[in-house]
Amino acid sequence: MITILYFASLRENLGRGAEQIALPTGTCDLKSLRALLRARGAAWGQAMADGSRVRAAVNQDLAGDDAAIKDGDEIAFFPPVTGG
Amino acid sequence: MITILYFASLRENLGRGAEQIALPTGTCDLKSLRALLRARGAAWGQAMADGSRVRAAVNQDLAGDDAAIKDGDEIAFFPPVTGG
Amino acid sequence: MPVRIQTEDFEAGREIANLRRDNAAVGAIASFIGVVRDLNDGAKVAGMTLEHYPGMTEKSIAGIIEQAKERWNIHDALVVHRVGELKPLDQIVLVAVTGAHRGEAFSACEFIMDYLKTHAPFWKKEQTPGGSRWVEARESDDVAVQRWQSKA
Amino acid sequence: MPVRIQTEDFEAGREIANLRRDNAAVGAIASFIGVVRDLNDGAKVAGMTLEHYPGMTEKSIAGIIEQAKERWNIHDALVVHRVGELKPLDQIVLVAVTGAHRGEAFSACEFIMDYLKTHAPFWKKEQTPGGSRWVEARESDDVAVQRWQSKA
Repeated sequence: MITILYFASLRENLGRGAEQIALPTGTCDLKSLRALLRARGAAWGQAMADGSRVRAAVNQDLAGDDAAIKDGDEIAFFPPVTGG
Repeated sequence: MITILYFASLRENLGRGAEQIALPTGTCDLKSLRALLRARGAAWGQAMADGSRVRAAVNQDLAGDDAAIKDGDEIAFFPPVTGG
Repeated sequence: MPVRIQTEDFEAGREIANLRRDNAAVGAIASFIGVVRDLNDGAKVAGMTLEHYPGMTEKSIAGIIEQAKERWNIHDALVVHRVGELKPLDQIVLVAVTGAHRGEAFSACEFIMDYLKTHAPFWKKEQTPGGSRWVEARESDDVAVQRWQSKA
Repeated sequence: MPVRIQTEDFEAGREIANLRRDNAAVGAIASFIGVVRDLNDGAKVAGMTLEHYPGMTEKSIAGIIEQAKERWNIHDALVVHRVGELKPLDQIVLVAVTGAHRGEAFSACEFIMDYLKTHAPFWKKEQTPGGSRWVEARESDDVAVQRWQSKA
């Protein structure tokens, strides 16, 4: 199982702040996780599109498409940050 | 009459913080005032030497050698500033 | 602890005094306070909600402070950032940096603020007369942070 | 009054709060505090005396603030500078600048400090184990101020 968190506008658009899913293959990378979520259709398709501005973090570090994901990881998706 | 003020190490070296003098010619410039004071000799010679790092202000504005001086003006001499 | 995320307000004077307390090697303290304005992108702002990613936010800012310490000769740095409901005039963030000399304290303080704006996971949602809206990231913030990447 | 020369200490938090009070157009406050260190140019410093040129000091700093306001889009600026007897850990100077955005507030604050260091008539005399000495002006301060002259 991995934990996925969603923040800010993404949380609102997707209607959830967190979920746990089982990785179909045990391990994968961020790109394939995005594809998995995109396949849910509707709001997911747009949010997880390859060209979207959505950022991702793996275990609380910013991560790119090729970041590896394994069982037990905490993945987060969120829009560009606007604090300060 | 003009008022001349001396600050910091200059005040200590010259043994005075202020004086009033009459301009011999009514008006002059900073360069000739320096020459007048330099002629007093001893500490004055060094403090008012042409190459000295002593700064000057005329009526509370930093001023160069060619600044005009007239009766009633407030002239100040002081070392490079070290506040803040 | 150099990073605090909290809903409560802060007192900049007290935070700065604590940061430098009893360290007579500190000659310079540069600091920055960010405040909620009542106008943003042309709309009146009645208030805002600040959301963050607990855990990652603290880790991210601690990492930014570490980078600043590697880059400049500074003594210490503090970041206090508020989350939750805020209204115009409320303080949002404090960044304070102590050091021996002012140039390095200023640079480190601005660096931390520029990276916080672009890398620390916070999101603002503004309440305006036209309804609530998520604040868009600014290109000017990306430009500000890129300055530091082109310098040695 | 944006310039105060005083023997008394100041509270940075209160000064900053007063400077921005009730102005909801202020989004950024950059500030700087200079502090007496116990070591300078290799000698232990037990205390110092700060002398100034009453009248010219205020006029000079007010002129520096005006230059900063012409150069950057800032709302307001405050300089509080102490004179008289000071000891290590004592605050010397506060510069605070308010504006809509942080970049301009940071630049104006550092500009004011750099010009104050090189143009405002203050002189420091330090008490060290070897006796009293007038502090020498630093070349690094001249370099710092020249940066601003080469920028557009």
